[in-house]
Amino acid sequence: MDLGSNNDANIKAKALAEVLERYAGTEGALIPILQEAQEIYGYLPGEVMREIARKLKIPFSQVYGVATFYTQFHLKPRGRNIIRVCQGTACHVRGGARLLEAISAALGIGKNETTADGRFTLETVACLGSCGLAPVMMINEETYGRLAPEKIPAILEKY
Amino acid sequence: MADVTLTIDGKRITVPAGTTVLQAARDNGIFIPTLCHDPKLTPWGGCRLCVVEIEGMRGLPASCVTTVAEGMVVQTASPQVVEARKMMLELLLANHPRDCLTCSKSGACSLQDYAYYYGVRGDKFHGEKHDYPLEDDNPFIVRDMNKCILCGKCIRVCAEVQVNNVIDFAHRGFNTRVTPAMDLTLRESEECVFCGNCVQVCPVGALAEKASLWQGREWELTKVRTTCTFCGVGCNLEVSVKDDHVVRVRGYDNPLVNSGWLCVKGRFGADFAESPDRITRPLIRVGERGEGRFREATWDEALDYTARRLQEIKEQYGSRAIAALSSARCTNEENYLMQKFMRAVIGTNNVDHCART
Amino acid sequence: MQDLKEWRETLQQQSHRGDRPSLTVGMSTCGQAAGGAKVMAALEEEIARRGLQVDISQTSCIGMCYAEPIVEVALPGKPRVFYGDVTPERVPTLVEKHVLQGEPVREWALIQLSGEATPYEGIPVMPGSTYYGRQVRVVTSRLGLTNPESLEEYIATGGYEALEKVLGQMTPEQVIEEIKISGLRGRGGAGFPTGLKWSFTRQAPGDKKYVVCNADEGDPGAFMDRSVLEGDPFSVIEGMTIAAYAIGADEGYIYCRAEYPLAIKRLKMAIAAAGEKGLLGRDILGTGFNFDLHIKAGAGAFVCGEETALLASIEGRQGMPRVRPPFPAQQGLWGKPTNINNVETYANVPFIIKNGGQWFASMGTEKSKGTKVFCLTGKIKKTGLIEVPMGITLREIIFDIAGGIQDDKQFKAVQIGGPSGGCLPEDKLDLPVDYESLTAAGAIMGSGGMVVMDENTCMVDVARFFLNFTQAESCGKCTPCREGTKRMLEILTRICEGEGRMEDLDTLETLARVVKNTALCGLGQTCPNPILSTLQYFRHEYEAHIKDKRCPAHVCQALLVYTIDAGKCTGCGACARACPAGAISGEKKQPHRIDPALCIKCGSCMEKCKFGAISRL
Amino acid sequence: MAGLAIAFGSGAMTNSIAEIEHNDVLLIIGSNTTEAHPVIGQKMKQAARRGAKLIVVDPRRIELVEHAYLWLPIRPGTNVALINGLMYVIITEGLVDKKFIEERTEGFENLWAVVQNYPPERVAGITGVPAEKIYAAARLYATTERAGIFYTLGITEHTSGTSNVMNLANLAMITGHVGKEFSGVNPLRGQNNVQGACDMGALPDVFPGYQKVANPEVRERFAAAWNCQLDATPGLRIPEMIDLAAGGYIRAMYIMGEDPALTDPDITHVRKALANLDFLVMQDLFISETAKFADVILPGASFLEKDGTFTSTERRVQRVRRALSPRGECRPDWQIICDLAARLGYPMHYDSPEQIFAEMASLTPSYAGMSYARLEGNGLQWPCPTPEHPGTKFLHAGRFPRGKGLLQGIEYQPPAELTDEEYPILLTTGRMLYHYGITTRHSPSLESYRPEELAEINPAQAAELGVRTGDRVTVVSRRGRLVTKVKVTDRVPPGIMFMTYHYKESPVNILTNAAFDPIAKTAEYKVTAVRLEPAS
Repeated sequence: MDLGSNNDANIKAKALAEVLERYAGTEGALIPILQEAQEIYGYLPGEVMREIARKLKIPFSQVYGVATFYTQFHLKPRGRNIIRVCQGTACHVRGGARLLEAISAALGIGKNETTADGRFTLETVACLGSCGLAPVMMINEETYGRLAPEKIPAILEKY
Repeated sequence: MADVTLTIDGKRITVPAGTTVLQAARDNGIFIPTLCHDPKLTPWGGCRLCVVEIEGMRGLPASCVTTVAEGMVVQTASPQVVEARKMMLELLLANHPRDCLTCSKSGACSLQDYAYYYGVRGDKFHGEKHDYPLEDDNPFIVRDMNKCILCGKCIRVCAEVQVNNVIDFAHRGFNTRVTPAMDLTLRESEECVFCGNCVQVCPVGALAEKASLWQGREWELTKVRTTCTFCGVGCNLEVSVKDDHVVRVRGYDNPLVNSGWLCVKGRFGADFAESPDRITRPLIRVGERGEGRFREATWDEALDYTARRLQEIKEQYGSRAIAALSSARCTNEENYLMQKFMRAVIGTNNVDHCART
Repeated sequence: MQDLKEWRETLQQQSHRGDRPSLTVGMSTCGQAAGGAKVMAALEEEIARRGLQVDISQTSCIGMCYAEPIVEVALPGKPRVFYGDVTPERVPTLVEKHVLQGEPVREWALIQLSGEATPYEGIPVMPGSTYYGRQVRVVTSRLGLTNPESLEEYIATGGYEALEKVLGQMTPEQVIEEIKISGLRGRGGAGFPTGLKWSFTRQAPGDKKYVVCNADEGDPGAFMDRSVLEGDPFSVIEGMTIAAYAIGADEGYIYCRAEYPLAIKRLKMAIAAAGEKGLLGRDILGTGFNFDLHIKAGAGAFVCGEETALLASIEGRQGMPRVRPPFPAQQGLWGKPTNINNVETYANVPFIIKNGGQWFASMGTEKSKGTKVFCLTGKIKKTGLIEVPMGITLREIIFDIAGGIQDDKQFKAVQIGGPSGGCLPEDKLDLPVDYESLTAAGAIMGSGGMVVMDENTCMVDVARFFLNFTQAESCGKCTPCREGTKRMLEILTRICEGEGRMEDLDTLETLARVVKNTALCGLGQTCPNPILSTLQYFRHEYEAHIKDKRCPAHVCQALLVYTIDAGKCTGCGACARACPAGAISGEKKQPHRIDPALCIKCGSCMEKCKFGAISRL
Repeated sequence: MAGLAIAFGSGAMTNSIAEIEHNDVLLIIGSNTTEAHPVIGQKMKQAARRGAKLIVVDPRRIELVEHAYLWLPIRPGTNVALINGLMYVIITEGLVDKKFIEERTEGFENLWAVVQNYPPERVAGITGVPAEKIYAAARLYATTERAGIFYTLGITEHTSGTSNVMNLANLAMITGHVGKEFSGVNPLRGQNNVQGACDMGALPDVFPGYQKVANPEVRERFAAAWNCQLDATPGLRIPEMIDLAAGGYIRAMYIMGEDPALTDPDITHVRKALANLDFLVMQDLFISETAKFADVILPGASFLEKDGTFTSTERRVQRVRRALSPRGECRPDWQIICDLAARLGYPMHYDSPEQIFAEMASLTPSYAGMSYARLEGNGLQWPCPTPEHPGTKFLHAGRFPRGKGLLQGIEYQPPAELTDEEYPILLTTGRMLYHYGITTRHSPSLESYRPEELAEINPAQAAELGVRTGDRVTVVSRRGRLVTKVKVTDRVPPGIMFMTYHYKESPVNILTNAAFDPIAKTAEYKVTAVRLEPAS
């Protein structure tokens, strides 16, 4: 391990410790803590979950159960940009599936996969609640509506 | 608590308020199948096999989590109920291996019993099945998660009885599985103490005692109730034997002591008795004292020799030159006899045992 | 409390629009998705370039999602004009003509809100427009018209009058009574009478009680709650505060989907602002009443919309529902009595208190009172968010308000109530929208998602779509839902792929019925509805898939056949180049042909063909 | 046991296992229950899960600590001081049960005379337990109605063992926490039938039922029943036997199912004694370390191969039933004893263990009401004096066997052996979950899972030695040395290490000190000064 990554690990560990400190004594804090831990690490490494379990005095098995129950949590590292294609009803009837295929083809990855260069992770989401603009997708925090497969390459280009 | 009167299958039944419909039915000899229910664990209501029809209630409520109410009218075997139970069994079997022929649970398997009872073959659906690797990396328990029906009893027993919380449901929906954190094995988890209480509550063949595999079928076993030898708690055991060989040990439900639960030693440690290291014939020393070299002897020879030497020493040095250690592992009867032997036969009170507490 | 009254009066005087023109951009999620931020930037640039004295601000979703991005232009003393489909390119013209010359650009204008001013000619006036004419906006009354991040605007438009009234003049019992009189029923789906629910929680023994807002709007095709949270967060907070007072709670949670970052952000701002002004927290309005409100962001599980799963999730566990009873009103969050309502329900509360239960009860039908917010999506002309009185017919909503079917195609079905709901055919269009009628027809009110389908929608595919959703969202706790949704999905998939058998329909029907009857929670009990309703109304489509190996709507790929009409084909080769499977061959300038063995039925060729030579059967 | 006998007049667990899950406070001291008594450990954890508060007194961070409301990490060998500190708080804060003290006890002044010198601030210095934890534990224990004490060898295996137990009895009595359900003073007995062996009179000073051999009436009764002459002089305790064997006074020993050459303290001395005997007869299942010194080894039967009864820690007498036939030519131990007796001219014949039990019950008042027929079902708890008596769930209701409970002030005495520069680390020993005595070493499953010692050492010691989990170290005490693998863990605090006694390959009792409690003659297994060296 080089010094750089060591430093990085220390910074992250410190950030995690701060989160745990902030939630100390708060009931039902597991999910928000996991959310913040994922913010810090980009995903939820096993050791991080073990540490959270120990600090919260919650069984490790339960922390793992919760982390795998909710689709928001990721146990593997993800790409720098997260594409989330809406699979809602409105998007479905307006061609959401073809949109997903087009992105998948453009990036050469399937659902829940990450490009080799770590640039994109492709995910789906049940509904983004922007049905009026179907079909839609989100890249990171930005929502794109009224999409068509042709529009995809230009959008991906921006990231 | 006040009593409640209800009707189940046309039979008027009076039970204490707060009783579940399931309990009320079973207490009155009415059959309702269950997979996830265990009176010693918190109610779960997940398997839905115990559904019944209750007048005025929507759908088919699960009787294990429905409490009785005054005037309630319950049907436990209406066509609708039977259809639902059959379908539930079809669904479970659709995702279950077809290896009853060689499954160690055969003959004691709830799923098998109910499938037989309802005449369900399990051939209605042909779709995806789980394909998990067999977990047998520890000497005590084999886990075949392909047979797991996700009743969650093992999780509850681990959380509520053993209070170790080693396992929980992970993932969700069709992919739900029971696992230690990180999908590790029990051994890898380093948290499991192998009490095996999960094995005992498993209604199907997903969990089994490793040493019992291929050693005997359920109907071949003779069951003996006895008391555990591994500590002072006095847990009650049910020892299952075939051909003078212990196939497995389970907890016997003595509600005043262990309520059927055990620890790793009580459940898995009885194999010491069949160890090849056992001395099976009397031995007489041939080498130097402490060297540990012996020859086999007959009982008569060994007992005669022992009696003669004790007699000689008693005569030569007096009774008090002889001492005995009795045993905190032997029975009361044997301890009684040992002290009687020393006092009445040898003539000394030099008898003690290792009683440290 | 006196302070609040005075403050409101001051604010109301100030809020009479000043002497500067104002530009307001719709910046809710849909507005942003349509490019609202770019329009905002273009406006700012244009105003700066011209050095104008103009206020630029943002608002939430006015409901006309089909026309986003929407920009409102208001000149002092003139009506507020709303422009739809605004692009950065249109911005200079808009500023030039409307802001500088005072002349609205009529061809781009959607609607105007004139208030006391004289309306412009040639622009529909909001209450009288076809889109808004049939609507009655209560919960959505501020949406798109006020700045949702401004407590001042909320108060100036009558906000917190209800809380003032409740804390100043009403006992908790009176509050509950007023809600009972209103006839308000839970807007989350099941339609349980809200006043009754509150009284249960109030009567439940316990010194600690909670109010919880279910903002885990997970139905695909529904965004009512998001719009309300983004557009009027204070109304939900005020409603919850009133509920807390009524049931005797001092703590509350809003459980909001993590997929709604903007809603969460606005809620956080609103909670902070209300807390700062003594409208939340300790000693509210000096009355000694305490109420702390927290936000919990969901983590991605549809089942958490089920109330017991939601509570488990707030407690930090897997969102697995548990059996009721005990109901949350008896044993809810951490075992304490808890009142759970959804966003729209709470948002109605301040209006009911302010205007009286009778006023609310005067709207709607005998059993379904008041208004309901719906999301209109799918193959209709005007997708968006509407609020209508209960009892309006589906036809009025789809054809009068939403303008009918896109491209004037044939209406086939409307799906109401999301994955728990059902698909209703044309002959059910005159059904009044109320809880009982919809349930009787095989759909449910649900939270208010309405997806319209046209002749190009395959109903088997729709059923499969919903099962795919519920199967993925099943928590796994109970057998019928965990295993049953999987098998139902497999059967539907087989049918869509042309491998179905007629006996599959019987199995599907029996399985669907059993799952409905035996599943543990609402998710499982209602997930067969899309199958049962499509089997009921569109059985012929299933049979066409199975018997004729044909998808009447030309949706199910495996059943499609693409052919090239040799007479129309010019041999340009565009189709062959577009084909990802190399299934198209032919000499240049000669008619091409498709090898059915290689064709993957993606339709790319058909899209590329300029001569209409490729057809799909 | 001796401590309770002095304080109450009889020594046994006062309450029942089934009561544990209903306790509201459990003071667990010197008991690693989840490993030594796992099923009772379960019940304690269940109680904690239900909301009961566990006060765990243990130098190690044992599993129960994770479930504890309060953990008092005590320095080994300082229990008396800690208990005095608890009583100081309870007395000075007026949390005593005055009525109970007046009506049921004697000697309170004597107790206070000692306890007044143990304010928590001073006790903290002796025990290493922070004073505020002593206050908190004392208040919690004293003010909770259902508060029970549970202890085991961590209390008794000290030179101060009897004092420790008497002091726990003091603590329970001044708070009125004895003589009723859900409280009491509960020694959890280690071996499956250690309670029974004591009850049966396998002790040098008493006949079955704790009837004194020195009492002529008692002796007469037994002499008449057994038709023999009986020695009036109490016999020797184990350490005395060992010493006298080494000194040549004891010439022969008969050892049934025990392994002093592995499990007794300072085994070098034990082995010398055994080697010095003229004749040693062993009756056992395996060739144990002790059996290697035997002249004759008689193969007994395991618990699976015979009928009989065990008496559990809660005084419950339960049936043992034969499930297997004895292996090879093995014979049930009771038959072997009978055969030997006959050869020594004393006809001893029984058709079955049931007959033996009946004879025993007729001579043992606390068992007098029991019979095999009555033991079917869930067993019976003594005292059970008559055939109609239902057995006794908890002891000392209304009255102690000695009349009034004896309160006696006890001064803290440091352990016999202290750490110094040469031996800076304190070794404490005990059981572990996967093994029991030595039999489990012959269990293929258990042995394959835990085939060797993993001595627990703190990361601080590990760092000094430069070792990691799985490495070997040499442990040296004033009496011996051994090599063992280590596990590096913060379960043990710096300066303390832990080993089990199960492994003959690393026999920990080569290190331990044969200093004994003067009354119970229990050795100080829990405190040995050692040093660690890299394994050569």
